[in-house]
Amino acid sequence: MTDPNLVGGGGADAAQLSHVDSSADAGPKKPRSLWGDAWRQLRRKPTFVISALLILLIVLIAIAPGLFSHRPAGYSDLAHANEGPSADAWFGYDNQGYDVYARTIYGARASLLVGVFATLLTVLFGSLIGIVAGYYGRIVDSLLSRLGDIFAGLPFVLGAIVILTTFNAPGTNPGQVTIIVQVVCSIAVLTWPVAMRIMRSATLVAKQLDYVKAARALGASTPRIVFRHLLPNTLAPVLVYATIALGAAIGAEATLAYLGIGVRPPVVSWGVMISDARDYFRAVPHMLLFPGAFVTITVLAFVMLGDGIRDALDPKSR
Amino acid sequence: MIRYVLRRLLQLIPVFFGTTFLIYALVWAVPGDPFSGKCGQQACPQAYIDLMTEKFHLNDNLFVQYFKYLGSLFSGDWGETFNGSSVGEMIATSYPITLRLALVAVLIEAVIGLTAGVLTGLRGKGFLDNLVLVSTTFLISLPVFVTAIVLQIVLGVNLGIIDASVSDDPSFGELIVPGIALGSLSMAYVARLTRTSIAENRHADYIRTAIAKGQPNSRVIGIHLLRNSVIPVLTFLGTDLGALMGGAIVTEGVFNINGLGGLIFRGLQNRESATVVGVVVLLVLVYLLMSLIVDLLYAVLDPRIRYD
Amino acid sequence: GGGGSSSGSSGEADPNGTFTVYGTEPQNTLIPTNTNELGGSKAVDPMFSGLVGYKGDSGEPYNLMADSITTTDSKVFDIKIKHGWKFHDGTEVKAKNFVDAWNYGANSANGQINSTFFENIQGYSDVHPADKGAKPTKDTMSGLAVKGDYEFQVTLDAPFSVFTTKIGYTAFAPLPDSFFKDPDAFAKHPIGNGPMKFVSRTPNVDIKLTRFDGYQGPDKVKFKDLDVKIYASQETAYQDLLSNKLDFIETLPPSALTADKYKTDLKENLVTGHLLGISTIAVPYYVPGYNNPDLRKAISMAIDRAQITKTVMHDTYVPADGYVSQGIQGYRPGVCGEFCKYDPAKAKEYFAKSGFKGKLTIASNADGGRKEPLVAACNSIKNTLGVECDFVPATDFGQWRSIVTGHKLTGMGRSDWSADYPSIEDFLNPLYRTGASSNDSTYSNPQVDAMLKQADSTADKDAAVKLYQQAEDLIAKDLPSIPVWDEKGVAAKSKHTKTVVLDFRRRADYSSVEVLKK
Amino acid sequence: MGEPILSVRELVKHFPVRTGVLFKRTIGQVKAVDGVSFDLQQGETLGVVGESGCGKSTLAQVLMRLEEPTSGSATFQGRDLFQLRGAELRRMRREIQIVLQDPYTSLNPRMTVGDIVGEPFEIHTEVAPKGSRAKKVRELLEVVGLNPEHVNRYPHQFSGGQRQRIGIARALALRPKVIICDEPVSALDVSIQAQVMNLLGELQGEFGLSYVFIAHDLSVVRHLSTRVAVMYLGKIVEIGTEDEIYERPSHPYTQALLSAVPVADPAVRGQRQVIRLEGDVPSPIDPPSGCRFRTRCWKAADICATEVPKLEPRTDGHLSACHFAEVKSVVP
Amino acid sequence: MSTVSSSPGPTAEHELLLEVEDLHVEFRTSDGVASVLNGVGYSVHAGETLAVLGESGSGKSVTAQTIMGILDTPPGVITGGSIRYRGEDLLTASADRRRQVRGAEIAMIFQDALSALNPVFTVGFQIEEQLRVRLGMSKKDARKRAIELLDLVRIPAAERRVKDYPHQFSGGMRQRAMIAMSLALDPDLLIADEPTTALDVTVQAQIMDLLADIQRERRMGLVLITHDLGVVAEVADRIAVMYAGRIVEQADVRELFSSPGHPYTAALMDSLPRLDLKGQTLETIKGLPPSLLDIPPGCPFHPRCRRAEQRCRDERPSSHALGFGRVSACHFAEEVVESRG
Ligand SMILES: Nc1ncnc2c1ncn2[C@@H]1O[C@H](COP(=O)(O)OP(=O)(O)OP(=O)(O)O)[C@@H](O)[C@H]1O
Ligand SMILES: Nc1ncnc2c1ncn2[C@@H]1O[C@H](COP(=O)(O)OP(=O)(O)OP(=O)(O)O)[C@@H](O)[C@H]1O
Ligand SMILES: [Mg+2]
Ligand SMILES: [Mg+2]
Repeated sequence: MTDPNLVGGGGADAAQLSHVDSSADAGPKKPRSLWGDAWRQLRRKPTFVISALLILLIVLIAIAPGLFSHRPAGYSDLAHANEGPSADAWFGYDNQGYDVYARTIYGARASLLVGVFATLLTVLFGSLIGIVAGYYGRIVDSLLSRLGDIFAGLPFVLGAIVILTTFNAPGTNPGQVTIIVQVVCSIAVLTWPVAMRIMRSATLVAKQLDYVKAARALGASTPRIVFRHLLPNTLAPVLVYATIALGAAIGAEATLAYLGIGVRPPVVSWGVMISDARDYFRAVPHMLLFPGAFVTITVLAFVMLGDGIRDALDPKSR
Repeated sequence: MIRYVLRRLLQLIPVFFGTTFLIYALVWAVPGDPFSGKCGQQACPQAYIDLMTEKFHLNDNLFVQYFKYLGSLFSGDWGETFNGSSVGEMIATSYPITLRLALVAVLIEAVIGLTAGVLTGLRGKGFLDNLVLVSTTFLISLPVFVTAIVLQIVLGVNLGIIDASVSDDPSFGELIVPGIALGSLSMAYVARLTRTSIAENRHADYIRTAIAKGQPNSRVIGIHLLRNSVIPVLTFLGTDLGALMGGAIVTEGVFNINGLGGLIFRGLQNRESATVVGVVVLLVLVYLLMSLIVDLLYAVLDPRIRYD
Repeated sequence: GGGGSSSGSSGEADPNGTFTVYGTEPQNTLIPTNTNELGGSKAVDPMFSGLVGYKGDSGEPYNLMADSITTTDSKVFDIKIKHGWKFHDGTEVKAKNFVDAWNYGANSANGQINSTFFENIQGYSDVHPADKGAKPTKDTMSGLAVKGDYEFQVTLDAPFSVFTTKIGYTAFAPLPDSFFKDPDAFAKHPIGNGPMKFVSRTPNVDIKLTRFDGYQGPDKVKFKDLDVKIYASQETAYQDLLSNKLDFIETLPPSALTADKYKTDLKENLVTGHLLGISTIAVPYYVPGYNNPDLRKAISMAIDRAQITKTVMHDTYVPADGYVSQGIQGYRPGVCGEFCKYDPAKAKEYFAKSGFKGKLTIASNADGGRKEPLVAACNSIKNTLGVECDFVPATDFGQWRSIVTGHKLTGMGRSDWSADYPSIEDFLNPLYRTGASSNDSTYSNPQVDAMLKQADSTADKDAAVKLYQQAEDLIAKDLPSIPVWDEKGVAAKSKHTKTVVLDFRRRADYSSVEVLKK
Repeated sequence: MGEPILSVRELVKHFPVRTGVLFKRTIGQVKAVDGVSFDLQQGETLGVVGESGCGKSTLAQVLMRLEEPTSGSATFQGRDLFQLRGAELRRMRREIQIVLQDPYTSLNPRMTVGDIVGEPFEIHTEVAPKGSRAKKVRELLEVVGLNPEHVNRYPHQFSGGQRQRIGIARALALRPKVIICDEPVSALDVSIQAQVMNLLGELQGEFGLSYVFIAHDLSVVRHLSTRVAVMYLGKIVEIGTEDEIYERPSHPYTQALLSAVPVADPAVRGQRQVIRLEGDVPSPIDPPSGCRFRTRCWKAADICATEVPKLEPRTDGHLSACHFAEVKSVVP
Repeated sequence: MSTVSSSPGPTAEHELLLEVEDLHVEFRTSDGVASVLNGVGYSVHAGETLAVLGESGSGKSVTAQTIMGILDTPPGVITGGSIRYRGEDLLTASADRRRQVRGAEIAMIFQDALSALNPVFTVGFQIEEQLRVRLGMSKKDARKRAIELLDLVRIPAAERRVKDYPHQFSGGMRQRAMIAMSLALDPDLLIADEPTTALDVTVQAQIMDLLADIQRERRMGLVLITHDLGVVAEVADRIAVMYAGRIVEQADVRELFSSPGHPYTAALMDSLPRLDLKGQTLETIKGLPPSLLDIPPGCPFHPRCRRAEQRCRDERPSSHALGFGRVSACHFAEEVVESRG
């Protein structure tokens, strides 16, 4: 029971401990970690379950839009243009006679890909740089921070035009995958500094704390300090940023589409639909309403998910 | 600390050169030549193109162009646009307007965002929290152009509270509605960041102490809790001023505000490096200053943070 | 010309009123020989009066500063100008002001954007050598000779019957002596001889003009101040117009058009006109597989023009049925014949015959409402032919034009044209002659070239028009580009404006404007 | 005795004192540790006692390389501690461990107790094979008197004393050669305290561990220590064996300290002879000239203000830094 | 106000300040419900010092927090009992009233000074804050008073150190700053949760003297939570011993030291190291503290008790008086007393 080398004053005999053990279900408790605990907690939270289910549904729509809509995204019938929702077209027709429902369903894929991956890239890259800058401080911090300032100062539209047009000579028509990858990368390249600064600030605060000292005293390597000690304690603001950035990325994608450098036909995305609707939504509100609602629901799901995770990662809030 | 500030100010110099060069190179790299769209459906006369090319040093290589630009910049000449307007003057008129707009936006998002964040962070789950959650999500998912146009139509056209466009030199009052439109996304960020931060800190021991001292709630929250929670929010707000200034294109367009966003956009369309570089340099300077201020504020807000 | 006007509002006109028009930032300096787009010409045109003016409603040319223009062979023109006309700085307008201005504009050393307008004048190649980088050998064109203070003679390289119409274009305006001393200073504060004079300009904000009281011409303005207010968004301008902060906007934003909202918004304040322009879709010969008449026909017949102009463009356009704008002298309906009629069955037939495999694309800049009709056209083609068709966007007009002029299209492309001066010639020469400046499809037909040349050099106007029509018929057979629609022109005025006419160049005809007392 | 395992010479650590909110000026130095020298032999315990704020924690942290020293040297097993970098430093940290003074902030709020105590094994993977770690963690918890069932709890769910034990368990995990204990038992109830002290003693007996044991409870220090160093305002004023310090203290401060120890017997309440130190506690920013204790010393004479008393053998042979060193027994 | 008290001694005629009765607190955690307090009850009179001893984790701090009304709820839940301050039930008092009581009438010194001090404000500010907000003092006066208070608790160079932040203080200095803070408003009752653990004995003696002076002058009641039996022996009037969330013994200080009335207390006494001799191995209490998630039936101490019998496993002993105001919760209290006495 006890390590023979560690004969402590507390070495209790089996009879005494039997009581303690009986308090547990059976045998010693399995050690859990923050993440394990978080997961256990999450599974029991209705908001988490609902948001996860929603996200699953949206992912399913993105993967297999054909299951949800019998019409292809490109279906158009000018004769019905601008007609409101009906049994025939649940979300109505837009000004091009497109079936808004079909397009919304087919638009999920590009939007989700752009939103999720742009956010992931931004946040991963930004956080990494931020945590490094904050932890090392001094010259590393200066270099990385100033680099961030330069990128942050770069107006999004300028950067995006340059990046996207350099990769696609004007007039060419790149493949769908290429363009989505490029859109994701340009968003990430141009927005990482915010994530970086948020992470950096959190790191600056967290690294002063005694438990970091304690970890150093144990001989923990820098990556360990950063990932095991700092990260869980600095994650919350970045997580919040990320869930919102997801929505912002979908919006940014709309801007790019509007500029003619983002995703383009025949690919549909919610961003494209919203940007198409910009001039018409007063007269044909359903053009904006439905893709907008899908974006809202998606973002809501991710925000709720993020909140749930944040709560779960805060042992004190349990 | 003075040394720190000085060092940071010194860092402005390489960043200035880095940025100007980067932007210069980027504008230079934007494909398409500046004169292809100048003559409608026709190609422009070669003589015109030649003259402009010479005047704007467009045939020199990138570095020569850049140094010529810097040279004139240091002699106080910001360059000219293709239509003969002085970039310096245009920036001088637009800059204060955009700055004003961005400040209004930051102020609005800070006030509303912080309030919403604090309230929801303290109360935790409940009606208010859900309300803020849903409304912020709306703000997040609606692109600025929609928010701006909706505000313009509803407040301007339908209710007649504001004018659809602002005057040439808009006052702070006129900029409130554009500011709301511009700051709406960031407001969502601020609200949620504050909420998280507050939720994170509200169980801290020192909060207990403050309560145990019998401090009124307003002080416990407004002073003890907020100061400890405000750092991530402040970080965001700090970077946001610059972002708002550069990102005001849509809002400025909708409310017909003669600001930097429009300047950049037109400069970009016409491939006028002078305009774009000029404006972006200013924006980067704003960023640098803001991040310096924010970094200094960190040290004020949290004395444990040391720079040396 | 089918220029319409509106004069719905009643009330007393205010001779000292201000007329505020929607504007965009001029792309070039405010010099007539350097102004070629709407944004700049809104301010430049009223400041200058050329030899010839165009009537606001019909676009018909009339002598403005010219007292008389006489020619026997359409090659040598004797021009007498009116006496006593003044520039805004008080100096009198003399013949040499025209000759100097034209020489300046043509000279390649001055790099004026409108220099090509002078290309028919004898000696143009001396002042503007065709070779890249070559310096002009002379300062003046030999074809221009001052005959006295109020008379000069113009000799062209070859007969050109349309010349008397063409000189109504802004580029042919006279310039005062002060201009030549310091063109840069002039550009900042232009001095003209037109009905309005320059007051001030704030970049990106506004350009202000005021009535020139010493003006002699018939096209005097009936208000005092002109304020060209610069907007970044038509939408906002339109909102301002509805709340009477703006008096005139020459186009309506998409949001106003949707569901015909503008009709209820504007009622009697709607101004319609007829623009001299035409929209076609270029089908470049250089794109592999496109040099195929059957494919062209198939595509053309697959586009449901009537449907699209009605639903997508809300009746602000009408289907095109030929290569010249409706309303120009020499226009004939149905030149394009059955090829410009929607006929799915035939379209399919031709398409099958063409043997085209692959995907069709239509490229264009996506801004400014260009995208929607083309997407609709693409859909129409797709639905009819069952072939894939995608719209390919470009970021902006400049980028778009560089694709087209660089012959880098990989599919069809938008090719819109609006006339600089009201003549059938201006719809054919720049577009369909081999190597012409806007020949986006790279169309080349020696017969057409010959026919156009013959028409150009025919002295008799009516005979010339006949020949141009024959050229158009030849073009229509080849279908080098597909005519799609023709813009009617709908504009809006505020209720403070009593009358206003939309001219063929999409501008308010200022002489027609009457503003109401506020 | 053989070669000392840890040898510290003239160690100095000053903290700059700054004023101003934004533009901070350095207006002085907190002389937290100001020339401390001592040797620690293998298998011995050096108790460190002294006034609060006299630099004990700072000393500990400098020795752990958690703060960089201002000057001075320290050798551990013949190697210069302050020159170690990277992997070497990491290895050194296997051998020297610390129990931090503050049990609240030194535990990561987002790690379970199991993770905290198990972390040393994950850092120094060679110590314990993966499979055995969970078991080791449970044993460690038991050893410090914590319920092993609590491995999955988070620090905030523990009471102060329980947290301190987590810190001790963590330091014990690697079985280092030297443990620097910064008040490891101050928040423990006496029975747990006894447990921990027994444990420390047993480990020492078995593995020849050495401790630097910082505490305020002089009974605890006596119980554990072989030698004791008494610090005052950044300096060691007296150092000797446990017996020498407790039975024959020669420095007035040591005497005052010992006399103030409360006795756990209400019957003798108020009957003890407590040496009350008069005068203001001097600040480490500008410590008094000469002998630092002179401002509160009843023996102070002129020489005390001018000459810094050396830490040298006086009276009965143990080192003391008082010009007027004199043995006086104060422990009843 | 009734001053009838069960406890004898010098405090009997003094006003009853605090009366905690049968307090129950649970923590609802993800592992289950931890019953942290299971019927705690003690009382404090004006001028009296009540020492609360007990195993670490036995609920001393939680009791204090509950009295102050700063228990984190959730996860904590007060499931029963009452807390009366001068006869007024605090648990049912309005939030406003409770706030008035806090700091000015009942103040608390927290166990952990570093985390209890706000890291981003200077020590001075945190002391002044109360003076300014609660007493409406001017900035300058408050600063002066703060320096006085820091001086009082023997912080060297107080006028300079007021401007320091908590992290710049040593452990003992922080603790003293906490003490200064709690004394700022001259409270009538002070709950001191291990106020001197980080202090050396000379300063400790001075601080205890200071508290004693204040007690004498202003008849302040003191609840002293500590592990230091030496301090208890020196300053306490009465002692309450806690184990597993309940008071197992309450007695006058002398009685308790001379003859503990509960086996746990007795074991505690035996574990004490002594200054005057260097023993080999210290006595400890065998076994582990009980899991609060699942407190053993019967007497919670029985698994570790030397004296345990079957009765102890089955039957929860109730507190019963042993005379002289002594109360013990052991079936065999009398025998325990006998065996030591
Ligand atoms: N938030 C919490 N969640 C679960 N259990 C808690 C929580 N806070 C405290 N506890 C438990 O409550 C019990 C009592 O804690 P308390 O802090 O009152 O102990 P204490 O008697 O003050 O001990 P010490 O002398 O060590 O400070 C402990 O067992 C602790 O583990
Ligand atoms: N980061 C710091 N900045 C400035 N001064 C500091 C810092 N850390 C410690 N000090 C000062 O150094 C001196 C010694 O502090 P240290 O923590 O070593 O004392 P200590 O002997 O451990 O006291 P205690 O027994 O009270 O914990 C104190 O005056 C303290 O204020
Ligand atoms: Mg210390
Ligand atoms: Mg406690």
